[in-house]
Amino acid sequence: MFALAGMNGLVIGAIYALAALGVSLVVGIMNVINFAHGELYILAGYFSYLFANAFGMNFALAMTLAVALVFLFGLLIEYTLIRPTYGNDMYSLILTFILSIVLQNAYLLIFGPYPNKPPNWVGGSTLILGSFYYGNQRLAALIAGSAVITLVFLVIKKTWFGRIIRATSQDREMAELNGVNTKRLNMLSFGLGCALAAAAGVILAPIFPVTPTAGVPVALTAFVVVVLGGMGSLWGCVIGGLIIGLVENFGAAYISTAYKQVFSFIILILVLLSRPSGLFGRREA
Amino acid sequence: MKRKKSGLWLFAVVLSLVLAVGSAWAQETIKVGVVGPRTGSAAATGKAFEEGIKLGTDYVNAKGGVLGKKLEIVFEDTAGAPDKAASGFERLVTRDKVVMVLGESVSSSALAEIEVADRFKVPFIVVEAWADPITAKGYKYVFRAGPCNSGVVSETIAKWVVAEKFKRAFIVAETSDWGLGIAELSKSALTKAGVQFEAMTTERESKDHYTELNKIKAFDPDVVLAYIYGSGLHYFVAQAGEVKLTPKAIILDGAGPPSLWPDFWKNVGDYGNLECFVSSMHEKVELTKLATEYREAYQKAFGTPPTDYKSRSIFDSILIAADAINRAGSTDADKLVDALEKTSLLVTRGTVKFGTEKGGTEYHQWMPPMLVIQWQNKEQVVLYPPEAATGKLMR
Amino acid sequence: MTLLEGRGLSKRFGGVTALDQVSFSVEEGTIVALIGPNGAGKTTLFNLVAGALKPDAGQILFAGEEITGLTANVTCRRGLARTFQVTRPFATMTCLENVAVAVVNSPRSRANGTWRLSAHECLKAVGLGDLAHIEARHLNVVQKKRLEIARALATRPKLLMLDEVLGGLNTQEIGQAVDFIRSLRDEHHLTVFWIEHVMGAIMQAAEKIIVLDQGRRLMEGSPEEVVKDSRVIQAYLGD
Amino acid sequence: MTDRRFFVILFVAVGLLSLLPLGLGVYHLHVMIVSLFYVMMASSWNLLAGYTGQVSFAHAAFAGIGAYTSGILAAKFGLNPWIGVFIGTILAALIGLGMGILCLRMGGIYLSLTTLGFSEILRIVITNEYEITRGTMGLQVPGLVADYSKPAYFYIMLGGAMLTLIVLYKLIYSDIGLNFRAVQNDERAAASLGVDVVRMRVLAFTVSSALAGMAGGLYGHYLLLITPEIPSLDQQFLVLSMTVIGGMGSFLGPIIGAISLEIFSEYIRAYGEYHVLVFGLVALVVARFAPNGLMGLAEHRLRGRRKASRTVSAAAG
Repeated sequence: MFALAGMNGLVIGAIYALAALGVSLVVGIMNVINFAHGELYILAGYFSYLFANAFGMNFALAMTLAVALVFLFGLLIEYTLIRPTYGNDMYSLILTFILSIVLQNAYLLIFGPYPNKPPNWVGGSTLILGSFYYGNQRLAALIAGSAVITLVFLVIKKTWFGRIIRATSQDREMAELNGVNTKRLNMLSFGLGCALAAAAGVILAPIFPVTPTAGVPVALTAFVVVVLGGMGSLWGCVIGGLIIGLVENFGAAYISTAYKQVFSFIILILVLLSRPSGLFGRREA
Repeated sequence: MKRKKSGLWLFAVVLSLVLAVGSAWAQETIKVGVVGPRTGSAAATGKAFEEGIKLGTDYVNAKGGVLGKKLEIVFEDTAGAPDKAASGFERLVTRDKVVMVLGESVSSSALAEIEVADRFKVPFIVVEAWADPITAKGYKYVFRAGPCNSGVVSETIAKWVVAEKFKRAFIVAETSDWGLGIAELSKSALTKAGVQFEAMTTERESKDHYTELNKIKAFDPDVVLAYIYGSGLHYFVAQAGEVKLTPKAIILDGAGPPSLWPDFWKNVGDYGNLECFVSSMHEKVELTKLATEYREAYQKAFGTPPTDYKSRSIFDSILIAADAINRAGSTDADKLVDALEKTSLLVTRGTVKFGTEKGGTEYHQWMPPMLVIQWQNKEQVVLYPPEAATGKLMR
Repeated sequence: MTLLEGRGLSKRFGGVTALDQVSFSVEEGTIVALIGPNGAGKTTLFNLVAGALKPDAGQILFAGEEITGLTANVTCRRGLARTFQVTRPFATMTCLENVAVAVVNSPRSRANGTWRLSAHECLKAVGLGDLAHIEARHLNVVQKKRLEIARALATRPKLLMLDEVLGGLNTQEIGQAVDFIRSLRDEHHLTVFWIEHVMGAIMQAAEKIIVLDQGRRLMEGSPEEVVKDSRVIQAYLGD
Repeated sequence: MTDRRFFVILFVAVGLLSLLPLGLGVYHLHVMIVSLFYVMMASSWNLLAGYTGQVSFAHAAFAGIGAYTSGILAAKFGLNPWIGVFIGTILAALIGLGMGILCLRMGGIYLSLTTLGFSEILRIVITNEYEITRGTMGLQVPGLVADYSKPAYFYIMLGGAMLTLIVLYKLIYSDIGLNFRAVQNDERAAASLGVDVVRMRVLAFTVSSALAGMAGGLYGHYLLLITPEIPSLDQQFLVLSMTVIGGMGSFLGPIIGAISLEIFSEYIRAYGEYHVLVFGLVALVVARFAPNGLMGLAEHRLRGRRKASRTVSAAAG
């Protein structure tokens, strides 16, 4: 049971980290919390389902296309909803909250209440450490999730685009003075944030099929991870995601399955009481 | 400045309300309400209801309607939530002025609705909500033309477990009136039958069952009685396969429809093979001519054969309602109750007769026969009862 | 007597040192100016004193008591009022309400009568008496600066900290403003601590000038001493 | 602006409304009762979002605390529901106070996320402790009046709404209300003028939580059935939309928003499953293009000419 909880914690934690990275990126650069993050995660799941099952595309192609489309949708959301309210972070929160409810109901209308599941990439399961069987799809998700996270880190640390992102999230005014087109950067990073939600969505959809409201707990956990790790800290997301994933699964295994989400909230509150800016947050906002 | 206009605003609101009041149209149809979840996690049942409603009204109106008028069904979405169910039921009665209400598939919602039915004195035929207290409470206006938990357990599930000679069973139940109720009944039935068992509860919306499944696997059961409604069951079955709980153990879906929903196979993959479920409908086990007619009508209307048996259940209830209204010769609630109590009507699932003895689940209850069916290479094979069986359990 | 004193104040933002070991003093009843090129750390110093930021090192004393690290609302109640370089009016509130916020929270002005009257007086004092019922967002930049001063005065401060209040004024208006600030000192016995870029005004009004450059205190002295100092000239003109 | 005018208008409005049971049928009276619940919820949420700039997602959760406290006490321990509602209100206030102290120091987004987390925890606890709360199955509770009667409940809810509005009015049009608005406009400037920003927020949060608790308690005993729907995010969505559409930060906005949207949503219910979608889209459009809601639009039209002349004089001065 111990090894299983650890394994589950890793897989789920990696996906949480991925979903949280998108939130964190947007918070760091724009100081905007996208409440509809979970609905974009679900949207990507629907797209990959649609392309793979209805149009018969190869699953990898379907996933890439799904992420790209959600990226574009993210740009659209930024342009129509976020940009006009820029600077009023409360108002963008309200707008994206309403958006999330609208999307949930739109999905219900378009895709119906049934869970929709894109095809598995691999079938069967593997005996881990001689003690339990673990679904191969979950192992694949762990690998894919880690790969995307690594890619994000490479982009942020190594590329020119990443440098601009880091500079802007450090000091917005300074970046503006140095000629960064923050309008375009906002749009791009919002889209990227959505694309990361989408990446998490397409990776997890074969394991947990998508339903119209399935994005809510994902978004909630992503927010918890972001606050836990420290607003805008990318390492915080990874560590926070893994912590939450492990805490939830060990809690479920040894204390109570039903309360597993509560454990992560409790951890969050404890951390905030002792370190209000999160594990990796900068003290001075 | 703002408050200066407030009087004006409020006056306008009051006025618009008063205008809205005078909206009682002359009745050219007789309205019967149907409640069921059209949104939420059990929304698929609402869809099945809508199909059954279409066929049911067409059938009744083709045979002359009710009291010389056309029968009109007003559907109210209850979203699988008791509060929406209660307010939706009330809306049917107070706004739409329906003479009778049918439907519901969620026990907790039905338990809220029967209170409203009792308060407003409106006959209510529960169709697919199984919790015993719905009829056991002994409300005069409440009937049930469908399975009840105790009936399903004692007549079907427990007998099947014994017949298949299962030695160890595991009961997993969602925390709802249906799930908790049927789990308790299963426990006492299994105790009586001398079958070893353990039990746990789970959340209907839960998606990750790995931990629970490994706990179940540690018990090494022959059969898992899964009382989980909705897509939660799909996750449960798929993950049971991944952790290799199945195929050594057999899963019984204690509700039925989730194993028949269009996306079942997509969600569970090959792990759905050999899964068993409870149902009241099978192509080869049609007890009446009407059942065959229903299947043909359904095929004609929707282009596919019926899968979710709950569409047929609501169809039956519409026939029962129309019959009662016609025999009562009036839409008076008390007369309708009298007529319902004297019902003896052949519907798709057999002849309906409601129990009239107060003091138990049997009161105002008609229990249709239920089947245990197994998916064998995507074919439905009836396992139980033996007289209807079309094959043997595969393991 | 020294009203405000800073001892070895330091503040870093990330890797950048905004203030480095700055000490200074403001004597009661004087007008002290704080000058320096852009980015010298003037506003940061104000923020530390007013409690908007916490210093990384050093002490701040006000009227003989340590106020280091106290929050802005507490320093305000102690008698320290400030304006902001970029004005921060309560946009959706009227001018009168803007000032009233200061009045109702001041432990000193509370006692003497109703706040409406007192708020009106402050508005009149800065020449906004006619605009009392206009929402602050409709004001122009100069009016907004006046409103900030009115608000600061309404707290009945001992020390008034002004952050570039003369920006956008013409020569004649600058003269009036300087007279007004002097009158505050002379008639209301206020001490003024003043960041300003308009050197002429400072030369007229200030008793003492503190010069900051790159987060360090370059020098302090009388206006005459400051203009003659080669280091100051260098700091402003560059090498 | 004077107190007298407010009370005159309030009592005239209440007087008019109290005639409604004479003319309305059972169904429309029900719609009015629900509207009054939303008036209480939206108005008290507006105190937070509209007057101090804090977006709490736990307002429905506090209504849930009120409803479940009172409901459990009445259903399990036979306590008089009126006392139950009172205890529920106090408990909501205390939890609001505790949460306020815990997270209001950290400011805007933290409050939003913590309240979101709180309402999720509450949902999980209510769902899992079904032996006490009956979870999603719903807890049947006794009513506030012995014989179920719509007019009686209408008057009770009217009284509750009146009490809520009086408390809010007294608070908003006082020195404290002035501070609230200052905090909402600009925290830093407010602090520089001596406003204790954290205390103001905690105060607003506590009062608004208490009012939500009371509304939830009364509503639960009207429905006679308490479910996790009362403290749900969907409920929160309704309250938020009503406030935004009516006009955040205006006293009348949430009242207009609550009543008109509840009536509106009853009418569009005819479109079945689309009604939440329609509701959401309307809210989205209004929130995006008319951030001050219906009240903002109305004011804009009514004040347009007057304001133009004033702005000119302002510029001249």
